[in-house]
Amino acid sequence: MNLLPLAVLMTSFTAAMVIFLLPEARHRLRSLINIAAACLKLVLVIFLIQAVLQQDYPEFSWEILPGLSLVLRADALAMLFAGLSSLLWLFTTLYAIGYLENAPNRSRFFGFFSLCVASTMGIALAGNLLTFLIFYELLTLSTYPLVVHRGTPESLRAGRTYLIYTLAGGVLLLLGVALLYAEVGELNFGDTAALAEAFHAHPGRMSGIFFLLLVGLGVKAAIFPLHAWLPTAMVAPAPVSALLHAVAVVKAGAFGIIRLVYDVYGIELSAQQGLLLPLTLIAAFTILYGSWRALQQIDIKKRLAFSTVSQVSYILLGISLFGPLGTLGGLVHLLHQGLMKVTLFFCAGNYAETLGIHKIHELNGVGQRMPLTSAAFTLGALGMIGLPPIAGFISKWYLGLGALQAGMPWVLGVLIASSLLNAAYFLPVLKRIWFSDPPAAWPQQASESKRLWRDSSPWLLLPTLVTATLSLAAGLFAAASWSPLSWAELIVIREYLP
Amino acid sequence: MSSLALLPWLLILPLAAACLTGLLPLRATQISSLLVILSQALASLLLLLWMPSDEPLFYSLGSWGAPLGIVLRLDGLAAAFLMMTSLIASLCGLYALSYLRPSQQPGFWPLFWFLWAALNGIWLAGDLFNLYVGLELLSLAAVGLVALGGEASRVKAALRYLFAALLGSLGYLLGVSLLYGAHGTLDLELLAEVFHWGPLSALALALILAGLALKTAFFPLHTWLPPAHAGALTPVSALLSALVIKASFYIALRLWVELEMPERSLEVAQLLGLLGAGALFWGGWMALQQVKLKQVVAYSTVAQLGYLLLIFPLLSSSSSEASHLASQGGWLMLLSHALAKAGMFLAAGNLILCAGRSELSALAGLSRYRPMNIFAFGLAAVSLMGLPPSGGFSAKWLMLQSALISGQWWWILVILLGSLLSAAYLFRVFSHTYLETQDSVQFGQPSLMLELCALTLAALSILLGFFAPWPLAWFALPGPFTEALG
Amino acid sequence: MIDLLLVCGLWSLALTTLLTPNAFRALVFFILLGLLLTLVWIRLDAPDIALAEAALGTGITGVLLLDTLKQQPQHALLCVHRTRIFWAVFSGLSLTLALSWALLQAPAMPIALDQTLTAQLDASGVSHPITAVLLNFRAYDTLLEIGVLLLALFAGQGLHERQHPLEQLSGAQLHNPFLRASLALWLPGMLLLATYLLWAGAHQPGGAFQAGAVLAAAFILMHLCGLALDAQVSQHLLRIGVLVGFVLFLVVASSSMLAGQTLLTYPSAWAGELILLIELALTFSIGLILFSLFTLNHQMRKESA
Amino acid sequence: MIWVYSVTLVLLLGSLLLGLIRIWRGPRLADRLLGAQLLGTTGVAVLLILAEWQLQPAARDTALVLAMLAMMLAVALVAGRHKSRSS
Amino acid sequence: MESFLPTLLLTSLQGLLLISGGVLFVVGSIGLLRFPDTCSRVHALTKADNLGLGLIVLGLILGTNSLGVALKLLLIWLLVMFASTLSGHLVAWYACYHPAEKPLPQEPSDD
Amino acid sequence: MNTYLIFALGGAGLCGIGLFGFILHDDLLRRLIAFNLLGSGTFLILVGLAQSGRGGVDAVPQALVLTGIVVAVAATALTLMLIRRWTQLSQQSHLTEEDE
Repeated sequence: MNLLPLAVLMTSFTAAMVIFLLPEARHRLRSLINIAAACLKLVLVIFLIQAVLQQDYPEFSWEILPGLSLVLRADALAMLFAGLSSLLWLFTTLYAIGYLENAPNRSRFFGFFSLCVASTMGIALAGNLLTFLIFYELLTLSTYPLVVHRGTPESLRAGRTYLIYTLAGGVLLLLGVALLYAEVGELNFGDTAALAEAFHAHPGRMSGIFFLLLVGLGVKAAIFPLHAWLPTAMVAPAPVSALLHAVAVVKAGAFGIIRLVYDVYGIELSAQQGLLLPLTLIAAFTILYGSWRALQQIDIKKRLAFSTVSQVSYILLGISLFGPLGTLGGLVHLLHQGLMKVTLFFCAGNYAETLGIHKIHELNGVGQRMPLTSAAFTLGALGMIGLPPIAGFISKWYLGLGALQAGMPWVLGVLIASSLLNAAYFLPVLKRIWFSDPPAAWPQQASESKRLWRDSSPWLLLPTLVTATLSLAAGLFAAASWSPLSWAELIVIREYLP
Repeated sequence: MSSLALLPWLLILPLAAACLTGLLPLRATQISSLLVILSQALASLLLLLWMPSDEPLFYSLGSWGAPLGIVLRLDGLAAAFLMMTSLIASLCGLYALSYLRPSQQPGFWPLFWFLWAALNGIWLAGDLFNLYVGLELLSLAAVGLVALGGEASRVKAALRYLFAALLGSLGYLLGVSLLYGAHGTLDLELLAEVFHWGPLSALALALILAGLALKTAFFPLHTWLPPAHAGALTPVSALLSALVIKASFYIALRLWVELEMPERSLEVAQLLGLLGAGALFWGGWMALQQVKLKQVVAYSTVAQLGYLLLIFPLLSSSSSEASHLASQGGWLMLLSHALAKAGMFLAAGNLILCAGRSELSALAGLSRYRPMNIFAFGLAAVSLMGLPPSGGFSAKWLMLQSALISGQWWWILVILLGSLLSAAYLFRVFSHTYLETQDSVQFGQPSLMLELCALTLAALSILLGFFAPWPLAWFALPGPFTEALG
Repeated sequence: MIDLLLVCGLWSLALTTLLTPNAFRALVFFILLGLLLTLVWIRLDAPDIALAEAALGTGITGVLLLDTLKQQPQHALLCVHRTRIFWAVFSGLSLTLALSWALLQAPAMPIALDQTLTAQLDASGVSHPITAVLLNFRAYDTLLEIGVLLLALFAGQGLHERQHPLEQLSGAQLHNPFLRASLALWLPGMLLLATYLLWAGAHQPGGAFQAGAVLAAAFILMHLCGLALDAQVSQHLLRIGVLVGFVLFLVVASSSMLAGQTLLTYPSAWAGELILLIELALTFSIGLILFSLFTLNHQMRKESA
Repeated sequence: MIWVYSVTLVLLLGSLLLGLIRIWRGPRLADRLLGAQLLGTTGVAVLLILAEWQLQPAARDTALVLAMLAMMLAVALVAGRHKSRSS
Repeated sequence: MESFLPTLLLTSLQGLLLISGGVLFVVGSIGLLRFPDTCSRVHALTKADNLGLGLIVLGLILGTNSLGVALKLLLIWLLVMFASTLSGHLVAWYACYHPAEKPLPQEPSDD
Repeated sequence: MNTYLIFALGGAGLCGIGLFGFILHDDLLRRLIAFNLLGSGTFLILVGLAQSGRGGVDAVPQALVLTGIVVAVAATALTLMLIRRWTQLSQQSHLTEEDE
């Protein structure tokens, strides 16, 4: 029993509780608590990473029903996601503090914000499917108030759509977990042997459960027919979108599918029984479909949302390719996509907050007005397209290699096509930003006083720049021992070479 | 001191408190109520801690023993329910202290204490006729509480409730008469020993079940419940929804299992399950249609009772593991619903106090001004929806497992759809609180005590999800029920 | 023969009560049904119940119902829908048939409780078995039952949002000189009867409830004829008197625990005396409770007037 | 002796029936009350005979109670009526 | 044999008393039914019934050999007489002092 | 067929009639009366059935019925108070249909 994983969870949970109780007016104290909790969490996560590097897996377990435990366990895969979330939480928090300055309901917002990250950490550290389910549902609950935060009828509608999808997904997941439990009994992530036995006894039933779980998780991962909530949820404030797309919700779905394939059913079993092929196909289709839809959007955030639909499926594509390289590509894209997408959303938020820009056609010439933000945006967009040496390139490279390794060269075609589509929907935007003439007046201009270097306020600008830099660094220094790639390699090595 | 010596005080003290509060002036009433609340909470806690783990306790009133005298029985189940009652009634009592107007309090307290005494009596009763008297005591106290203050709508609800409760009691009594005529005893232990199946026994059990179903407000006999529970004063609503309807269910399930009905009537059990499904869907649908907050919560009670009905078919399974899981899940469901519903009613009462009106549309913007209330309401809602981590989830999980093991997959669908429906009507409430309005409405502010009571109950229903092994261990302590379950 | 006649009488009276459009007529028939039931209980060898039925039925329930009826607004009996009639007839008939069918197949009782009762009767402190059951063997039921009575009173009081609703007990209803004069004779007679029933309870049919009901009838009579006590005095007396039986019962019941016995165990030497004491207090309280229930009802009408 | 009791009982029951008819007919409250009064007295008589027939001495106590309480109804009715007129 | 005759006499006297008591009851009831107005009905009822009850009580007293029972029977008769006097008076007082009293509002006039 | 059983059957009939009236009537007083009929029927069955099974007097059910009668009186009194209050407030002798 090790309390460290619990402590990671509790930092943000306690922060949430304290913030709920704080009076609305205590802005400074609230910001302080937020930042302190984020930093503390980051430190704790680093401790955990150290432990995992030394092949020590801290575990916390608490029996919540007879024979059924809540298990928090830090393994390599968990730390990949936990590291990403805790890092990005820090930046998102900073960004949100700036973004919501002078907005009402901050107590509620930041409380649920912290709760949301607490659930994400729980998802990351979950040591078995039940724990995963608990935090997965908690995530739904804590994001709903963020989605409807603005309280307009439109956002309430979006919240309803979000709930319908995620709760239905949650019910399917619950059903799957319950069925699995009835078949196999409790299993911690990684104990694939017991399941393999059960699989050979009832292959049909177990495959059914696999797809049930896949659909349940796929709702949050926004795979093709289940993605509709994601673009609607765009009405939420920008930090929330960043959280949904890069840090928490979508990633939780993708992460769950990784857990499902690797640690519940086991990649070899899944591959042998042909469970992966449907996943590959859906992922491939979703990649193309998302990109295609992104192309048609005129709202910046909507375009980014469909881009997310497409990009998250890269992760799924990677893990559905049997073989270490494909897995590596998928895993590392989990991180890279997070970094790049968070940058893009920050930038979209900056545009909206500083100049009131929401639509793509309003971006004309904004590069001259907000050069730093626009630079960050460019970096993120190019990364998404997969231009070396930005992070996105690394992921796509390994995905391609993985496809060849798995003997599915057609996947390469999908990758190329989607890259072209990516370019098609990002490059015109970049052209507008840098090469068009600025309009006479911006839709809505914020006051000059708070600007940093004629751009946005420092709270907004700094996180954007840092994440942009990080996504560049992740690509540039991919070979370094501390890079996301190395960590993903570590996981893959431990997975494929036990 | 053993738990046996402590036992009678759980009955004497509330009864004495009822007399005292009927006699004393207001100030003294409040203080004595507070003291007795504390002593009750303490007594039930000690009782639970001192429960022997090897055998149930029997307490012969008047030292006469079973067939002639009345015996109280304290097994794990009863102890757990005593504790639940103490917890919820204490908090509702504290709530009432600051919620009720001083002019309402003299009417409230004697009834409150009789209610509590009746509940304790029912959990402990080991005698069929004694249960009847207990049920009447409970019903009349509940009706009196509903009608408190004598406003037209409350009197109307109380009358409906009273007639339903009286009819239910008589159905029960008729069944008891037949059982006595067939077996010559009223003691439950003895009855279980000499019980023989026949037309008289069958009719008797049917009547008893029907009577208790009416008192519990099982679908389709639920029509009295929403006006009574929604119309009453807030602490009363909480007591009613959390505890009162549970008492008749408790009796029904105990009789069902201890007289070995699960093996005898598979069809009836399936029929009851079907009614449960009906309750879930109809109650949920009606809750979706309501425009008043407390009505939503009251219809949610109707719906949630459906889960309790599902226990009956789940118990009738050939696998003893499945029945065990079903009973554990069922009791846990009861417990978590009690906590969550009490918390939710109290939170709803606070919200209505803030908004000044009871319509859902009046809640717009409240989530900003009273986040703690909304939070309490939300916690309770999580448990009611059965989302993890909460007592409701744990209970639902056990029931799902039971259904899976016994191969009754159709109930799985019902359980899952029911939780989706409950999510639908509960989130509907939330979406109203998030709506931002342009005109700045003046909101009232309930006292901290009121908010804390609601929050505590709601939080407890969530914590139950983490500490479920404790109550489950109590439920599993040896006793007539667990023995009959096998 | 007589039995069958009585049963037929019961049924026809019951049906008439329910079906006659005239409410007052229905009420009188209902009261007569109580009279018939008294006879039936005698035929069933249950004189205690007959006594209670006679005292409660004519003395309390009848008067209460009558008093309420007078306040009811005039109305035509509602037109009842055909399906409702069908359901009513259907469920009534099926209940009767099911019950009769089951009753006719009643098996022999495996446990003979009455023999145990006879064997233990000497230890109970009274020689009348029903009193022994009510106040010793199953005294817990009786305790709770008094609780139910009290509860009805409290619930009634709770209908008014004020501190103590028993305030103005002004009687002065009926000024008939002959009535007043005869009451001077009649009331002591009723008190005597109540005492007799109470005393009789230890060894023959009678007891606290019957006595209490007669007492209550006496109080109600007094009240109706305007022979009320001073309002202040009566208010205090009432508040204490209503509770005294229950409290005394509770105290006696729990005092046995001081001696290490279980609740409601009487010391064997004093059992008879203690039971008598409890019965005395109960009679007084039951009388007052039933009376208060009546006056509460009465007040409610005054408010409306 | 049994047959004497039976005949008397039948006569009394017949009287009961006639009383019922009066109650049914009314037309005034007072008339119904009189019917009830008759039935009370008849009830007392029946109880007394039953006490003798069934060797049930307590039936006489019941008759006593009935005799004492029979006038309650009349008083209650008249009291209420009277008051409601005066106010 | 010697005690037979008195017993027979006693029994037949008792029977006579009881049955004539019963008959008086019937007569009283017929009076109640046939008499035209309330006050005369009071008259029929109180007289015939009390006499009938008296006869029955007398008959029963003859059959008993316990003084206590006999006294109780007498007491009951006296009480009934007193009570019916009182209620007869009340009814008459009520009926005659308020001749304008309409039937209860909800009564349909079915006479 | 002994006396006890006859009255038990009579009680069954009374129960049926009571239930019939309970369902049939909206009028509150009639319902109350129907409830009382149902109660009386139940008491008859309780004593009648027990005594016909034993073939003799059984004091226990008689005591139970006494308790039951007192409880029924309490319930009746409370119902009457509620009915009065309702009539006083609404001028109606039955519960109006759902209007909210």
